[in-house]
Amino acid sequence: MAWTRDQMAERAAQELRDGFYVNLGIGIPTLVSNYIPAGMSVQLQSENGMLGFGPFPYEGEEDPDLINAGKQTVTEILTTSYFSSADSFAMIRGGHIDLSILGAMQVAENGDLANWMIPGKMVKGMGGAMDLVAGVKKVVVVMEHSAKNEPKLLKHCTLPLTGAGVVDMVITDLGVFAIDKKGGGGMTLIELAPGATLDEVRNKTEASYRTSNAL
Amino acid sequence: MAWTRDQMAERAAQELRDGFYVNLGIGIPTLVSNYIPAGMSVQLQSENGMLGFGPFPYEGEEDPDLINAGKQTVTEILTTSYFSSADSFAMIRGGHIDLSILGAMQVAENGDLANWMIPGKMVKGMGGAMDLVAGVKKVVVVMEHSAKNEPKLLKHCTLPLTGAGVVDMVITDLGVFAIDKKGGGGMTLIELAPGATLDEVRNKTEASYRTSNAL
Amino acid sequence: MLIMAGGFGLCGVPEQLILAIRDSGVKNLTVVSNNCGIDGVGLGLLLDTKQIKKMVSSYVGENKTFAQQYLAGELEIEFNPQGTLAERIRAGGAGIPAFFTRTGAGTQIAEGKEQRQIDGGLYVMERGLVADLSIVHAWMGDTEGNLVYRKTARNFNPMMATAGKVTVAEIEHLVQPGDINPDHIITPGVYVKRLVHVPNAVKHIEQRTVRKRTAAPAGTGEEV
Amino acid sequence: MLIMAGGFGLCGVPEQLILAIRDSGVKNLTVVSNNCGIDGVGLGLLLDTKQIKKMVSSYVGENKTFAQQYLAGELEIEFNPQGTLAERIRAGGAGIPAFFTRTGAGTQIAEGKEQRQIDGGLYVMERGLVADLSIVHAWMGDTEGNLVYRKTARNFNPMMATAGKVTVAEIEHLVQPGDINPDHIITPGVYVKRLVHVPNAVKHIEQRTVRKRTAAPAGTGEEV
Repeated sequence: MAWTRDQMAERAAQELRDGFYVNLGIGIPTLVSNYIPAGMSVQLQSENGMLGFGPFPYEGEEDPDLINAGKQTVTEILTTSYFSSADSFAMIRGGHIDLSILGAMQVAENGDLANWMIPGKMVKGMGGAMDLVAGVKKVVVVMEHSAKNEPKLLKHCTLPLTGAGVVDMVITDLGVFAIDKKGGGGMTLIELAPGATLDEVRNKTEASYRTSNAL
Repeated sequence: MAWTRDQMAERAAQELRDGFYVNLGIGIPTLVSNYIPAGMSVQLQSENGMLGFGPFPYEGEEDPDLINAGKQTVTEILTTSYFSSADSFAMIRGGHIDLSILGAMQVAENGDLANWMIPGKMVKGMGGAMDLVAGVKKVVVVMEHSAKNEPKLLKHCTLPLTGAGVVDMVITDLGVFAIDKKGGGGMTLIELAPGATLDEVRNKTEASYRTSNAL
Repeated sequence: MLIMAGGFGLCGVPEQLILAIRDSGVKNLTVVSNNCGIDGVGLGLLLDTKQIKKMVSSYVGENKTFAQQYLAGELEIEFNPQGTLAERIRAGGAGIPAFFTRTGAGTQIAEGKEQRQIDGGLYVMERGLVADLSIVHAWMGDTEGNLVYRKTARNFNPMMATAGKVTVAEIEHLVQPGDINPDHIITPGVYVKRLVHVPNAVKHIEQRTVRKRTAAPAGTGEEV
Repeated sequence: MLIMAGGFGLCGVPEQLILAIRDSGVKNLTVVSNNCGIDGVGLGLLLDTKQIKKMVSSYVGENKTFAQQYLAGELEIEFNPQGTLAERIRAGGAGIPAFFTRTGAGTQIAEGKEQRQIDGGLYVMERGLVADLSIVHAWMGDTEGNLVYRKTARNFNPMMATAGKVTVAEIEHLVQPGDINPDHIITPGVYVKRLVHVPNAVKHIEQRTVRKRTAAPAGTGEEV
């Protein structure tokens, strides 16, 4: 029951619009590229310095000079352009990317996001996540609703923040929440995954949220 | 008597070193390129976005897309590279150009420079002069020693500044002054033009300066 | 309305887009451009029609109409050092609201701005610039909006392309995606909202300087 | 000594120059690089020899030696958001000692730094970075030092080339001045003090992801 990883990615793909420039994080967000509707033009940005990339290369055609931000070998397409990482983050920070889809450890009801460190554990670094959530026009988090029965949708993040008031939407295996990060209107449950119930969501969510009338 | 415009340019060319990247202002400084010693590699920078340019084109070979900062048609050479004006001034501001040679209305004994506006007169603008004097490693001014019998080497500039404490050397028709702009050691007359006398320089200079022992 | 217009002197100026702005009749424009054309050419056209309220430029010396309107109090001018102007535009496009530069520290340009000592030097804080509309001129573009520029016609165009809420590019050569080597693209398509193909662009030369074939001086000294 | 080393992951890393630094035996290095290689490859080599005192990076997750030395207190790490790191290097090369960015505002990254409201948003002041030595990897270079990069191997290399008091470039292809179209040059020769020709560069792939010829999914989903 509830949504699988692929179904969460498929739901996230509904946020794509024709002509969008999109940055996808590692993990479930990467799967979103499998669900770009036919006929829709979406250019994927890779923050190391590439706009417009295609699927993984055929075996034997991997190019060490051609990788995405997850350090995976990818391919060039007709629309591809390359640029430096400074130019890439100018593009991100300057608000030129329409949509960022990424994972999270915690999201708070005001849009705060934590996804880069757990105090006391070895920290790998934030990579480009802080720049993406600060700069991209719309930020969608895709994550499991809870981790080891601990809620991840919180009143306040307990982990160090990746960004303060940055998340617009959270897609979990149980449903979809909208967050009015700018207006301060808080969090609203706007969709339920098939098989999930309002009670289940209520029980697994620490954050306060309204429920859309449609549900 | 004293130095001609061409002789002033020739004297300024003595400040060139092999491998230097140099920005030349409009007027006498432009003439300096005629006196680059044979065998010496000097790349000229043009702040609109070009490094390494050659002489004026042959008649009929002018290219409207290929101009220097004085808006004059120039030519490409083997070492030429093009870049945006932002990248060009990053190069200038970042201290990557070795020498800037430019004209001036007034220079003060502490290295202050005024060359862009006269209050009450129509102002054309400073162009790239403020960036050049603020960013280039060594700033050499080439100018007439006085204008309409008014001294141009002053204790304090009376015109609005182009840069505060920025000039390293002044070459006039009467001689050459070094300015210790960083150390605060003031101005020193280090050369006399043939035919010029210490007295003449003294009479035509408001700024206080020491005279080099060699003179 | 704030418009950024690419070009340096008459080089790399989006002439056809300036004509389109003239024909639109829009008034009270603030125009960010390094220069303001010459009489009757480039942005000079928008002076003739009195569509410009204010210029933000580094140098406007080549234009009599400009001087007349300025002295008559019909035109405002904000002078920015050329590198500061270029960087303000780059910053605006890059999401940087302010930066420090040595340029202009201790001069009139710093008046009313924050100045501070950093590592023993005096710096001025300058602000990023964003335009409602940027118009740029490029040599070649594909239908994705990827652009390349030619020689010194690049100048302010790439930064302005990034700093417009809407950027319109006029291009001399229209090609298909994939026709430009992706390592050579200067302005990625994400920055360009509209393309206008100008196959026979008229280009002007402000200072035609040449040398004669018989005499070939080593430097750039001979002017004709 | 502060060294900047180009590359993202194992892509566009100046491997031969890292070997030269290893062989020089220089110690107590502060290294600015987006990552720190992997065990035994790239900057990982300088961890093995304990030449690095401190890293300034955005992500160092792929390196066990790193974790060991960090946990043993032998290695310092300063995390910078990737875009902030890139911009700090660009700023250093461009003579900009400080700039404001939204990235990290209101987070731990802003602690000890100036934060201020600008136009209704909260921004952090970040500082420009300059290196004693920058080492970069380029695809092609001419004897003038003009460089071009290939595909995503460009990454941090161009900014680092501008931000080193001395910049050394290793290049895969050495050509003569004039052989590279001047419109295509990414790093002008002024930034490069030394060139090392590495004609048979060994390149590593960190995450080899491919699709089979028989199955051709539309997206980038299948991992092998």
